[in-house]
This record gives sequence, C-alpha cells and structure tokens, in this order.
Amino acid sequence: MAVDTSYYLILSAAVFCTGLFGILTRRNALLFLMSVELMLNAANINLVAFSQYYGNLTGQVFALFTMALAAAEVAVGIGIILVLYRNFEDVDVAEAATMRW
Amino acid sequence: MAGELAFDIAPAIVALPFASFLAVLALGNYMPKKGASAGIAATAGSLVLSLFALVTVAGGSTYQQDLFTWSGAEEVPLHFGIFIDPLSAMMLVIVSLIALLVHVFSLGYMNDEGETGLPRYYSELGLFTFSMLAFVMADNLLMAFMFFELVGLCSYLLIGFWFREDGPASAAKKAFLVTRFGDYFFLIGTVGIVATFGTSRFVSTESHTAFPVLAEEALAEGGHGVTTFLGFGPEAWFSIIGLLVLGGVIGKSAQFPLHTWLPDAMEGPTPVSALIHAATMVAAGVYLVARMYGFYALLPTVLAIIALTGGFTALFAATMGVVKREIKQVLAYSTISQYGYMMLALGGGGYVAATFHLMTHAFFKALLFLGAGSVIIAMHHNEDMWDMGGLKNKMPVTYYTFLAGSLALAGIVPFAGFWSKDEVLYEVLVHGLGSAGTTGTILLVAYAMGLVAVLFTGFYTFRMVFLTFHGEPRTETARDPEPVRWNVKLPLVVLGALATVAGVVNMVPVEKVLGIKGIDYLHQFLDPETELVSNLTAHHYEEVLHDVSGYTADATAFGSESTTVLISAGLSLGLALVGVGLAYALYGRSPTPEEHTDKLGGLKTLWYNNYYQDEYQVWLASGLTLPLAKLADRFDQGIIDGAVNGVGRTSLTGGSYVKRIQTGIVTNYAALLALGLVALLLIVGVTGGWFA
Amino acid sequence: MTTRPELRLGGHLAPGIIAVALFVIMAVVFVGAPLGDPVGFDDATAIQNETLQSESPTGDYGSVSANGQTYAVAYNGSEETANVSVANDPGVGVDFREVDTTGDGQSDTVYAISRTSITENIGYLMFAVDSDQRSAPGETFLVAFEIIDMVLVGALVGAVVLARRDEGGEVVAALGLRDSDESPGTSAGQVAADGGTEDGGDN
Amino acid sequence: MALAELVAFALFAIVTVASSVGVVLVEDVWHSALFLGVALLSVAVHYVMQQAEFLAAMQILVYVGGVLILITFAVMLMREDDTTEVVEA
Repeated sequence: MAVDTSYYLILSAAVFCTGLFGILTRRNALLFLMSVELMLNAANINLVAFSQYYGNLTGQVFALFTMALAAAEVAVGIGIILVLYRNFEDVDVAEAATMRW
Repeated sequence: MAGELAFDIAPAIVALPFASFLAVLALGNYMPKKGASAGIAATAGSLVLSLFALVTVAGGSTYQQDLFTWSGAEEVPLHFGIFIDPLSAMMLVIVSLIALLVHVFSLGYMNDEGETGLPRYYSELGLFTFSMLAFVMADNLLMAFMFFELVGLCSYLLIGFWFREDGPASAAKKAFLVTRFGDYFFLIGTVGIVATFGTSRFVSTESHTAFPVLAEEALAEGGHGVTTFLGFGPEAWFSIIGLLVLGGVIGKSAQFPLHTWLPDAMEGPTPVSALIHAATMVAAGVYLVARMYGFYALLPTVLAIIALTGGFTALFAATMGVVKREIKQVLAYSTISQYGYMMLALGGGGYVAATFHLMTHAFFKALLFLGAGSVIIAMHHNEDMWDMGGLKNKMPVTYYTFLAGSLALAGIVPFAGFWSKDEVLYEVLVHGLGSAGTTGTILLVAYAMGLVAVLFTGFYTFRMVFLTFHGEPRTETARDPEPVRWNVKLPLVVLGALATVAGVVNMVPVEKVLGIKGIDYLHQFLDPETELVSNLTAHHYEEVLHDVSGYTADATAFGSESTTVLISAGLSLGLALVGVGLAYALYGRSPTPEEHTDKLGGLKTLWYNNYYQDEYQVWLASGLTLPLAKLADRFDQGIIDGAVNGVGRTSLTGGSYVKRIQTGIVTNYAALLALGLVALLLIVGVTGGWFA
Repeated sequence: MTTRPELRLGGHLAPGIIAVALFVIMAVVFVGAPLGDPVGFDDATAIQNETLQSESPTGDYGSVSANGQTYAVAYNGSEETANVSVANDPGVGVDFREVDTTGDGQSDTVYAISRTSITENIGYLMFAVDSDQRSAPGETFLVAFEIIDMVLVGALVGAVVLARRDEGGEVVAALGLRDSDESPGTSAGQVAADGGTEDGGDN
Repeated sequence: MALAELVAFALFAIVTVASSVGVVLVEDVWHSALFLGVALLSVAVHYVMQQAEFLAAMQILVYVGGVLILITFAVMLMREDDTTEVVEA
C-alpha cells in the first residue's frame, strides 16, 4: 500500500545532493545555512522512511531530535553569520579567512 | 699533631684576609683609610698566626686536616684540607709578611696619592692574599689548582686596577690569558693525577696515601697499583702528567716561553707588582713544584726539562733586562730571571736551594719593587730611569734599602741573595758533575747558562742603581722629588734588613769551608723527623733523586768539598762583581752617564723587542690559530649548520607549498570532503557489489 | 519591490558536478537495492484463536493487519505468535471488536484494536515511560532527550551572546533594554545588522 | 489506492526536489528562503504519507515556523537595500 521505500531513498538522496550542490557552488553564508537545512531534511526523510520500513518508531524519534538540533544549529549559525557580517561587512565565506595560515 | 694551638687556629690564617676582602668589598667606603686598615689588621693577624705556626713546626710538629669533602667520599675523595709542614709554614710567613708590608706601603702609594677606587683595591688585595695563603696550605693538588686559578683571577683584577686606561686593561687580559694557557695543561695534569692515582694528596695520612708515594711504589713495582692511559708505561705516563702540571708552573712562574705577560703586568700599581712578583702569584708556580717535588724527583726527563727551562730563562730574561729604560721593566726581567734560578735549582736537585732562593728573593724583590715604588712616587709616576739620577741624597732611606736589595739581587756577599744563589749554582754544579751521562751534561749546560746570567744580573742591577740614584739629576723632577712618608719607609727598612741578613738561615758554604756544624738551619728545618711527612723531607728527595733519577752529588770533583764550594762561590761572586764593575764603568763613573746600548748593535734591537717573543706569540694567535679557527668556523657554519639548516629549510619550503591546500575557504573543504565521499562510495560499492 | 526569481547560472556551478555524481551513485545503489515492502505501523490485528485472557500481558506489543484494518496484538512473552493472547483490561492499550469476516451477518472473529496512536507511542519512547499503553516497538530516549535539552539551552545562550555587542561600554543585546534618547537612526535592527560601523568595535 | 499514493508521492517529490534546486540556484537570497519554505512544507507532506503525522506537524512548526523565520530575519537584516543585489560573490 505504501510507496516503495527506495523511492524515498532516492528522494532523500536528491535533496541531500541538492544541498551539497548549494554548499559547493554558493559563497553566501546564508545559502550555506539553507543548504545545510536541506541536507538535514534529506536525512530526516531517510530516517522516517526506514522507520516505516521496519515498523519501528526509533527513526521518527531520531528525526525529532534532528529537528531540535537543526533549530539550535540555525540559531547559533545565524548568530555567527551576524557577527561575520558585522566584522567583514559581508557574508561571503571566502572573505572570512583571517585565521588562515 | 692535633692539639697544638697553632694548628687549631691555622684556618684563621686564611680566613682573616678573606673576611677583610668581604668586609672591604661591602663597606670599604665607610672604613678608615678606605679599607686599608682592615687589610693591614687581617694580614698582620695572619702574619702573627703564621709565625706561631712556623715556630710550632720548627718544634717538630706537622699538621694535616681534612676540612670538607665535597665529592666522591668513597672512591676518589675530592676534598679541601689544610696541610702545614715546614715548607708551607715558611711560605705562609713569607706571603703574609709581604702582604702586610704591601698593605702598609699602599697607604703611601695609593691613599696618599689620592687614587680612586681604593675599596676595590684593598678588597682585591685581601682576596689575593687569601687565595695565595689557601694555595700554600692546600693538602691536595685539586684544591691547589682552584686557588691557583683564584690567584690568577686576582692578578688579573689587580693588574687591571686602572682599567680605564688601555695599557693596564690590555696587560691584565694578557696576564690572564697567558697564565690561563698554562693552567689549561695544569688542569689536564690534575685530572690525570686523580685518574691515575685515585687521589691528589701531597701528604700521606692514616687512610690515604699521597700520590708521590704511590708513584714511587708504582715505579718500584713496575706499574702495579696505578692506572695509566693511552698505552704508556708508568714512567712515561708520569712524565706526561708531570709535564702537564709543569705547564701551569711555567705560565704562573713566567718561565720561557710563557713569560711575556710578566713585564706587561708592570702596568698595575707598584705595590701589586711587589706582591705578585715577590711572594704570591709568580712564586706559586715554583712553590707547586717544590710541594710535589717527591713526584718530580722520580722523573729525570722532567727534571732535565725543568733545569734547562730554568737556566735558559735565567739567562734569557737577564739579557733583556740590560737595555730597559723603565725601572720596573728592569725589575720585571730580573724577576723572570730569578725564578729561572729557582727552577734551575729544582731541576738540578737542589730542593732546599730553590726554597731558600724563593725566600730570599721574596724579601729582596719585594724590597726592590717597593723601593722602585718609592722612587716612582718621588718622580711623580715617571718610571724612565734616564729621567732620574742623583736621588741618592734626596731619599737616603730608599737609596740604602734599595742598594741592599740590589746587592742581594746581584749576589754580592754577604747579602741574602748571595747565599741562596750560590747554593742554587752549587747544587746544580755538583749534581751535574756527579751524575752520569746526559743528565750530567744537561745540568752542566743549565749551570753554565745560570752562571752567565749572574754576570748580566750584576750588570743590569747596578746599571739601574747608578742611573736612578747616582750622578746628576737629569730632570727637574729628579732635582726636587716628592718626599715619601713613614708608611713607605717602614716596609723598606724591614725588607732591607731582611734582604741583608736573611742569608744567615742557611750559610752552607761557611759550614762546609770552615767546618762549623749546624748552621744550615734551613736544611734542618726542611728535614723534619715526623712520621707524617717522612716522604716530604729534603733527604728523602735526595735519596729518591739518587735512586730513581740517577742524580748523584759529587762534591769532590775539584779536590775536597770545601774547594768545590769555594770555586763555585768564587766563580759566581766574581762574575757578579765583574757585572757590577762593568755597570760602574759605563754608568756609575761619570756624573752624566751616556747611553751605551748602541754599542750592542743588532743585539740592542733584539733585546729591546724582547727577542720578538710577543710578536711571534701574536703571530701564533693571529697568523696560525685564527685562520685555523676560521676554517673550522666555515666547516661548522657551512657543512654542519648547513645540513641542519637545510633540513629545516626543506621542511619550511615544503610546508609553505603544502599549506596552500589549506585555503581557509569552506567551499574547498566541502568539495574535498564530497569528493572523498564519492570516491569512498565508488570503492566500497564496486568491491561490495552494490552495482551488480 | 518584488522581483521574479532569477537563476544564477555560470561557471561557478562547476564544483556542483561532485554533488551530481554523488546523487547518481546513490540513486544507482538505491534502485538496485533489494528492499521489500515496508512493515508500517498497523492499527489492529485479528485474534487468531479466541483465547482471551483477562490478566495483563507481559510481552511486547505488535500489530497485525487484516481486512483493511490494523489491530494491535500482545505477544505472550517469547512464545510463538500461535499463542496470541489479547488482554481486555482497559489499562492495556488494546480494545476488542467483533468482526464479521465471512459476510454472513454473524461476528466470527475478534480483533484487538490498538488504542494508542503513533504520536502517543513516540511520547512514551521519548520519555522512557515503561507503559502498557505502548503498542509499537522502539527504544527509549530519555537520556538523549535530556542531553539535547541542554544543548538547546546552550545554543540559545550562545546565540544571544553572539548577537550582542558592546556599544561604548554598554552591552547592547537583542533582549536588552535600549535607552530611549539614542539617536533615532540607530534602530535595533540596524544595530544588529551593521553593528560596529559607528565605533568600529566589534564587541 | 497504491497508484494514487504513488502519484501523490511523485508529485510532491517533484515539488520537493524542484524547490530544493530552486534554493541553491536562484540569484536572490530572499527567493532562496522562500523556496526553502516550499521545500520544507513538501517534506512535511512526505512525512504524513509515511505515517509520521506528528513529525510532519513538528516539521511545520519548527522548521517553517522557527528556522525559516530566523533565516528570513537574517536575510532581511543583511540586505543592504532593495535595489542593489544581495551580497554574493
């Protein structure tokens, strides 16, 4: 009755790779944050899919935790990006290279 | 032994000058006479205690005490200890007496002249006296070495007392470096002795045996019981050690070729010159040989070298003294020459003679230096003898005491120098005549050099006297010299008396010619009967010299013993008188003497330039050692450091390239991560059959 | 002013090929992966034999699907499913329903129906409530929950600390009070956004 | 029924992937944020289809209601003005 689990896996892989694509191609820190959110969601889709596949609720509980951590991560990440913007007048991740070498 | 009051308080002999050093160093500016009083009090105390010890020793006691063991309590005990026997007791008296007189004289030479830095001066004098007394009292070679070094340091400080001028600073450095060059060998020799014998004691105690005794036993038993190194047999190895230690002696006692520092050391204050050259630093070398004479007596090769060095130095330095213009320079070369005599005596088997000459020389040379100091005060620190003349009437005390010292130096009977110098030459002569083979020949050669030096000694001494005191004054200053006070005259008078009569302690020729028994007091004194020093006595040395080194005294070569004595004494006295007469003929007869040095021709230049010793030593340093050092430096910098730096540079360069990976841009890291993940997935997938 | 979304294309997309490659690999693997039908979370199951017991079971809960309805069952310990027993104690999250499976108007089968939803089960798991009401398998997560709780608090504090800054010695924070006499041009939003431009300081 | 579910899945999968791609490809960060909202909402639909209704509710509450709002704030704070384009290298 339900959709085949491998479809969800492919969907998850697609979303994950889209997020990775964003990280690889964009230099805006905010885009980074959003791409990371996409990747986390891909992981969540995976968790939920396997939760249903095995008829075990652990996957769903884990996905909940992931959400909570993602929320926290976004809060801190945005704080960091704000400071970055304040110090460098920019949110380009390539500019903030003060600690390099 | 223990229980004698004089010995119980013996450490105070050393401690007093040290206390004076500390006190003057800390509080000198607030003390009476800027610290001179403390120094005088301390050295006077030392003198009294030393005399007390001397009297006790003369009564037949000796004393040895370990004070402090600072390392290797079981295997090789390295310790501080004091040892008082006739030799060291006599030396203690000489050192403390001269130190006391020099302190008193300094009142006139330094305080009255308004010098600055007097607390420094007196504290350094205190340290100097302390070091020398401790050196004399040392009961082992290592401790002796330490204080030997300390003496060298003090001489450096004192010679460079007027360090703001170029001359004294440079002279101080030269003295330090040259003596240190000798001490380098001394140090190796000390280590060698400790390594070979397991001890460096001069004196046998109940629990330990002295190293000369061990060496004697080892030679008798064919090398049993000692450790030799580098594959040498015991005799050769002992000779090497002896020569190494002798290096320090040659440096300190200003023997050829390390004598060059001594004339330069005249840049120091004149009382310091008196202290250094009469009683302390320079005497230390000769004293050291006398101290361990039981060891050297076993080594005929080393003895021959000592004798030749001494004889050559005596003649060599005397020739240079002939042409000098400055009064202190003449005295400097005479000092070198006289220490040559002492070495000659030691090498020639005349242990007592060397000690005797050490004592008399301490008196008359201190007297001459202090007299010269008095003249220098009078001449407003002009030392050129050609600017003097006619001082005889202006400063009679100085003149007569100086004359007594000069007669002693020249070896004119009956002044102290005659007796001691005569005994030196006599001992060498009889040993030279008596010993067979090369030993005898070498001793006779050394004796000949010493004998010729007598002529020169008489000449330069009285040239100095005539130029300084006789004739017409040649400058305004000499016409109206500055008067000197009691504190200058008192030491002169004391020393003048001693220089005149000190010979009576050992009138061996008189004894032998007239047959009066028992007036060779010094011989008896240095030949005590006690158990502790049974191997440190003059007759023991004589036996060892005869048995091991083949030294034989032949007093009857010219008939009877008294004939030999008379011939020897007459020869040296005659030559001395010839020298004096020559000096009178050239410089004393006319009230306005002329320089006769030009008649010497090429010799004059050679002597003026001190045989170019300085030049060749400088060439050794700058022409030979410096290029070698530069070569070594280039090797070190280029090859060794180059390899090390190369390794560092390689990793630095490599690192600076590799670090380019670390762009600091997140995207690059993410790309690398993703690429790695892709590769990993591909590998795992292909090997795991995911794509089947 | 509203603008249409414009795509940003160009050479900078080149590194994205890695992501595409990753997707291709993963897709190939997933398509070829031998995954069967999902188990799912069923609501009810039929009682195979009508041995109903009144006492509370002690084993785990499971679920069975039958006729479009899902029923909860309680397995009796480690025994086989043949010995299915369903408790009718109201304290256990199972209800009973008689169902006519043959269509003859007579109830012929008893179904046990889970009274606990997935959400309720999530709650039990998350807070480790060892309850009879649990009807779905899974582990408990109380410790992890607490840890994440702490992490969230830390994150909140961290975010606040990051967002505030000193302005002339005075701490200006998002949650702090602001002086009313400050220049009107410096709104809270601007302070946070372009902070540091006025005095050049970053904190 | 199964077909209907498959169609629904395909539909929302397309929406999810398309809006995700939109997030990373559009020029304007603000548009990215909007696309992200769409993507998160469609993921919530997928949760519902997998019997994770509670998770779906949380997805909407936490992500769309919290994270996305935060991101929106950040985007707005960092826009220099409306006419110039967003800071982007």
